[in-house]
Amino acid sequence: MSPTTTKPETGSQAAPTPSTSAYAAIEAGKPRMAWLRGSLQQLLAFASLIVIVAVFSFASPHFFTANNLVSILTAATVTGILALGTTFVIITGGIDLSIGTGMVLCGVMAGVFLTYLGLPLWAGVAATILFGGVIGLINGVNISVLGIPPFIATLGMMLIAAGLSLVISGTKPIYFSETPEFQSIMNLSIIPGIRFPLGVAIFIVMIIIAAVLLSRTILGRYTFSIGSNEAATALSGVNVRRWKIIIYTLSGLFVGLAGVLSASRLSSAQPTGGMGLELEAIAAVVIGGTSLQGGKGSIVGTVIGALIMAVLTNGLRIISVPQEWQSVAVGIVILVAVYLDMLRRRRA
Amino acid sequence: MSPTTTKPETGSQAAPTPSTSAYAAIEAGKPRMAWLRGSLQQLLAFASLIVIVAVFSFASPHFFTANNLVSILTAATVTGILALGTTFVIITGGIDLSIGTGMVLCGVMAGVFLTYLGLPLWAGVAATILFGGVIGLINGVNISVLGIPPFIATLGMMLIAAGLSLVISGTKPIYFSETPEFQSIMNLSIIPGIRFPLGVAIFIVMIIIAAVLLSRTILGRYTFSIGSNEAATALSGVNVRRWKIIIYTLSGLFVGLAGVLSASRLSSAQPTGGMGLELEAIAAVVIGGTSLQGGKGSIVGTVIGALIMAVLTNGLRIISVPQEWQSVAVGIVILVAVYLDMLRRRRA
Amino acid sequence: ASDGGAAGTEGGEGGDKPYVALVSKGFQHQFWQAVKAGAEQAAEEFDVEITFEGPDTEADVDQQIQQLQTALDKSPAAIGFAALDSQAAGPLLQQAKDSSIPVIAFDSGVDSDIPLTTAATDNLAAAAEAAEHMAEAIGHEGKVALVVHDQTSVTGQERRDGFVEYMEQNEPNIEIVDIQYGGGDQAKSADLAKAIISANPDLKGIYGSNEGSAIGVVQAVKELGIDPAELVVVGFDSGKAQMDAIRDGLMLGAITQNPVGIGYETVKAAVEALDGKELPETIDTGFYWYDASNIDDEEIQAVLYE
Amino acid sequence: MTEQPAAATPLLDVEGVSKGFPGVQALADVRLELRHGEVLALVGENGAGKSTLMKLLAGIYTPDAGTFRLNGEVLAIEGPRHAQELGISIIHQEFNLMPDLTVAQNIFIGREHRAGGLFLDERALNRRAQDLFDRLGLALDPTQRVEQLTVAKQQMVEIAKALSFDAKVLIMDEPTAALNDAEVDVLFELIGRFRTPETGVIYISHRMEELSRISDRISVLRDGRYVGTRVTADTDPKEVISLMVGREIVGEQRPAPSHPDGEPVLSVRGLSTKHLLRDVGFDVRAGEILGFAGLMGAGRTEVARAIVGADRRESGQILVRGREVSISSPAEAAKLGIGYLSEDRKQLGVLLERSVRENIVLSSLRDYVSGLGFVRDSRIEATGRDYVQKLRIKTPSTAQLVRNLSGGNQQKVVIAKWLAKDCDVLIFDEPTRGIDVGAKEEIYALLRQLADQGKAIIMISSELPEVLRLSDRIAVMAEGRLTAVLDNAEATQENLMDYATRFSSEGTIAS
Ligand SMILES: Nc1ncnc2c1ncn2[C@@H]1O[C@H](COP(=O)(O)OP(=O)(O)OP(=O)(O)O)[C@@H](O)[C@H]1O
Ligand SMILES: Nc1ncnc2c1ncn2[C@@H]1O[C@H](COP(=O)(O)OP(=O)(O)OP(=O)(O)O)[C@@H](O)[C@H]1O
Ligand SMILES: [Mg+2]
Ligand SMILES: [Mg+2]
Repeated sequence: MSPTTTKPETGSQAAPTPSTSAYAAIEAGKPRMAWLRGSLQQLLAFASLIVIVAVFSFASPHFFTANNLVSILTAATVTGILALGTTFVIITGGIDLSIGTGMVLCGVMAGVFLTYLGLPLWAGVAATILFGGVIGLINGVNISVLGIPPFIATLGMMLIAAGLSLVISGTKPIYFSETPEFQSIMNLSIIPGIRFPLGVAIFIVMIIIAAVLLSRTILGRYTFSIGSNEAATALSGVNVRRWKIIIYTLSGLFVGLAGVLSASRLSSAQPTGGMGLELEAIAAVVIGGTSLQGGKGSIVGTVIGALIMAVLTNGLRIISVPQEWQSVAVGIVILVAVYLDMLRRRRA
Repeated sequence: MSPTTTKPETGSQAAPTPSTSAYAAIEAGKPRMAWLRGSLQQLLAFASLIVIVAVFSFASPHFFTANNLVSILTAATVTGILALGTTFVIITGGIDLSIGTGMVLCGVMAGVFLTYLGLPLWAGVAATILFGGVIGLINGVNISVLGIPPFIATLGMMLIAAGLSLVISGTKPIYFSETPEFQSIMNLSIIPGIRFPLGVAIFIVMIIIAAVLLSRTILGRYTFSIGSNEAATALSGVNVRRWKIIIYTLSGLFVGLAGVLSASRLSSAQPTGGMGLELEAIAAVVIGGTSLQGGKGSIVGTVIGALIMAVLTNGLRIISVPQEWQSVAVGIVILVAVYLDMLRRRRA
Repeated sequence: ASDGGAAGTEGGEGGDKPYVALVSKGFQHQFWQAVKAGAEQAAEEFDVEITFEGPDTEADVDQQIQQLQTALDKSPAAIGFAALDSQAAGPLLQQAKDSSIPVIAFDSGVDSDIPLTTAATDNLAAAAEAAEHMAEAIGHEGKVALVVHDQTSVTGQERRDGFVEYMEQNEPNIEIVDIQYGGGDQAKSADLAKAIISANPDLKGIYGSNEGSAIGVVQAVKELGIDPAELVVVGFDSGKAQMDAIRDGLMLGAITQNPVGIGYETVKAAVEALDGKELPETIDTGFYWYDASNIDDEEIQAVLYE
Repeated sequence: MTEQPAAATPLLDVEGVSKGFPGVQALADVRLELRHGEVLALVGENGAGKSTLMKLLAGIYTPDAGTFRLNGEVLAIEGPRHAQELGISIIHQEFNLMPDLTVAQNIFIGREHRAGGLFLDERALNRRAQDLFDRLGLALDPTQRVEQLTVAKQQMVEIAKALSFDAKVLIMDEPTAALNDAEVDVLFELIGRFRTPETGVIYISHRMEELSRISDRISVLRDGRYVGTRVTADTDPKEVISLMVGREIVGEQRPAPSHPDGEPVLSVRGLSTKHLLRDVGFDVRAGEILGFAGLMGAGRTEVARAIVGADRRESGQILVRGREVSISSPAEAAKLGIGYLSEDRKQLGVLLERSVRENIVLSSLRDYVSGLGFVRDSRIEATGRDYVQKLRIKTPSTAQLVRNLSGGNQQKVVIAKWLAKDCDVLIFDEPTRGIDVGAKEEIYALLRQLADQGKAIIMISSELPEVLRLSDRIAVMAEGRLTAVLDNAEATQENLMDYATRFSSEGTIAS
């Protein structure tokens, strides 16, 4: 990271040595503008995304169409929402491996609330999101009060959630037969003409909420402080323990929402899967420039990261790259995009 | 981790402060004994393992039998070897997500070397292990020279390896028809009477090699030093860049060996799978007390972590816990085991 | 050699009933749950104890081998096994033979002479039948694509190849434009079906090779708002979503196997083997094409599962 | 080795050196001359460029312009290792230690003993370290892990490491900031022994009284420029200070003990901790500054941490305005109006990767939140700018990352953080660590002003003159016990030292 360092030895992130000055130079100045400027910088990282989009558009006439772009956004929605919540966790220096199977469990709970218990739509949806919050709360308590390292605490939760999904559902999908409108949460077309699904609109709203939370509220400030130096933050009189619980709970709420949307999309709560989704979401966060060491990151970056992943997957399919080559291509593009982004920052 | 810290706020890993005094009390003393004492302390963590074994032995007469214990060791071998290599990487503060699919790719390459190219057994095995080293080398260069964060660099490699396995194998398993003795690498029974496979013996040898490397060689010293403070290590004139490449390469060699053993065990190179294995291996490392923040860890711990995972999986199957409950149980036991271990250290 | 546990009445699970361990290719999916249900039904009928286990994904050969190993360590009276890779299981099957534990293969053949019999669906023929119905529905010409659940498993390959070979041999005017693999995950299959449809606006039909793939394709058609008359979807297996899609006209029809029958026949064969009866080489459990016209027939309803 | 250079050739010659960072010209056309066998003191205000210059010499930065000569030969310093090979050894202002390694492993990192290729000979390494400590007269345990050492001991490790090189030029960047008088004596003796006709020492410090004891000449930097050099014997602190700051600083002498009978705001009764503290009890009254003196490891920091709940108390009561309170975390302490400024700036003080203003408002962030939970950035900026001016924090803007500030300016940021929060009781642990003379006076004035506003202040300091200068009353600790609480009037350096060594059977550092 540390861009202008002249020492040859300290390549990577872990080097807390002098001079992250380029960043500083950009950041310096009136505080009112800081957010905008931060975003602009991210918009430069946007460059990778633009290039990828341009290449695919050139390669296939079917890529850059309204319908296909909406398909990409739809594909990005669920992972993207998971990634938004987990951005907060990662900025504190933590990690959340339970988001994938946690989401599946939330989907199952949506089925329980709406189909088995027959709650009205709004109540079932709210209960599901809150249930996600409870998963996050438990993670937060395990990490913050019991002191279990985040990786282990959320790994345990990942396994527990995976199992409970099967147990609660009886290893069968639950259908939303009582509330057929449930599926419109994700699928309802909200713009006449093109099929712009409500779920994508919800994703966009969540992006805005997450961005505001992270950059303009006390929660966001403490998120960065804790990730920057947890011990110093605690000694400054911040109730780090409580804030960490809040942050994991917040991530859990996003998981709950993702569970609602994915179940809504499939009109059913599928009790399996979810494993591996956490890596996808974390990858989106990290590709977006958020550091796993904590203290650095942004929502804009996460969104770009999620889009890069979704565009790559879609585009490679559109141009019919044989599937066994697709993951090779995704791997290489991720490496190159991140490398170029680092070069740019270093030069800036 | 900082085990004995009494500061409440800085529960988790981030607090590299004074007053880890109890720990100090245990560790202080003659250097000759340090290794033994470190191990003893780990052997206390062994307690969790013993308890788990005791519970299963009580629950089923089929658990504590020579054959089943060997089965457990066999099941632990491949993940365990991956975990050994990745322990080094994690102690430097890095991570290696490519070990799972990398291992699969190495298995496929074993098929290519032995079946397609018809190399003699020893040469094919050596070539496969070296191929693993090359994967690690590429990771190391990406991280150390290009400065790509370890998570991204190895995530990219994970995808690339997954794709290449399919491409190279033509999406079909490769069988070792030219070298039927290949399967004895893992399966050969070396103790008459019980089925004690050669693979397990190889695992034990690798444990010893890894332990010596980590605790008694300059490589191990720099591994800890880099993880403890990369910038200061570089300032002290250590060629951090080179050592990081070496450490990732080492991890790659372990991946290569794991690839040989898993292909040998299955008498075939399976081109799919491997995804998720990296989490298992990392979990073993972290359950064993190695911190993802770097600087702290041990091989004994990793072995115990791997055994805890293997015993749990096997024991739950032996006592016929319904499969959907198995992952719930594993999740809970991991949480409890790590929590108790932390309590113990805090009290000690 | 393993400690005791020779064939006969000694159950590994403590009780007096014979214990039959079933190791399948999965356990989470509806299909496997139906197999399990059939096995349990037979267990009750023939008064044996069973366990049913399978790996988390059908790519996880290693996990299956471990489950088979554990099953063997429990000294069962008989084993039912659906191999992900026959050769990979070779040494363990040999071990079972050495311990005189009879092995019954199910779902797909085990490429070995150890299993006494195989209870399975002929996937190649089943996929060919799906292709035949597809060809008819699109008027024997145009582009079609496949969304397959798995690239490397025998079932995945057979259901792909059966379809492809039928088209190649019998339908010169039908072009297969794309084959993609979605791992049987519905959302992923939906996303990739959408990409296929976007890339081939004149596509006439898509075939989904298992429940998750087929429902994913239906989901894609729904999300893209395509007129079902213009894009023919055929599927495989059953499940409520697929049955609903057929009733709603979003899907032309699907092939269903007889999973309950597979499970039932496997346990039954195991019991017969324990009783020393002669077994046929294969037990074909059959498959059926169902669509809006026959979905409510009694014969079909018997093999469908929700 | 080349021929002994002519007497006129300096050991180290720095000429026309410039170095800029974005927004800051840290050094402009600086010159410096270190002669054979001398100790050259380098002084200047916080942010004057001292550390930057030394980092250039250590090969950490490359200069924008200028030349370095060692014994007349032009140096092209390629990196830290190269600098060491050239004979330049440096003790950085901020520690560069590996907390998870042992003392011996830290000192010889990169120079390990190997028994046959790859294998380490840990025993030889420890023996070598022990030899070094014996030679230097330091009481360090080679096998102890560095993370268990106090700040002062970590400093001694850095010193031992620097001296373990066969260096010609030894650079010490504020080595005494974390040391008390006894330890400083040990250090000076070491410097005395290091100094030979072939070697030289560059010594950076803000403690004026040290300069006359140790240095031969004093060079002064101001705002990144070279101001001049004086022979120590021919100058006095007053002149040096005026060269440094370009104006005169008048520090008043001892305070008139003020508010002797304010009500006790914080009372501590029978405080003990598992490892060290035994039955510590005292009161701090509104309007007073209670100084804490003691040797390293006496337990002053531990008292403070135990009060605010950063460490667990074994027994004891804390009373705020006479009412017993239960404090189990610094957050609860802060809620009760008790703030603690820690002595370990880098680990426990600043958020290095965050901006100056964010650090300043960290403790008081709740005051900058609107009803809806939104943070008011314009008010944060105003506060940040206010303290940057008040404490003269040298930074291009309040958005600068704290990492890019000089050590002393980072310390000012930490102080500002607690000044910005309205606390009734403030516990300052080594608040002036690394702060220049001028700024010290300003901080003293601020502390006094806070006391005058009715706050109760505890000030832990290893500098006896500072304790004497500022405190209304002085508590002295030794080996975890309170040995005396003296009125300022009855306190002298001598009797403070006397109480501080009450129990001590052995010196902590010197052996
Ligand atoms: N992590 C630790 N492990 C072991 N002992 C410790 C630890 N931290 C502090 N100590 C010991 O506790 C005692 C009290 O240290 P403390 O920092 O409170 O002293 P102090 O009076 O503030 O001195 P100074 O700050 O000058 O070192 C010392 O003897 C120190 O060695
Ligand atoms: N990496 C950097 N990026 C930006 N500015 C820097 C950087 N390093 C130092 N500076 C600035 O250069 C100036 C000189 O800093 P330096 O650390 O040399 O001061 P100093 O004289 O050592 O001060 P102190 O007495 O406080 O240690 C300061 O204004 C500091 O903010
Ligand atoms: Mg400095
Ligand atoms: Mg102290």
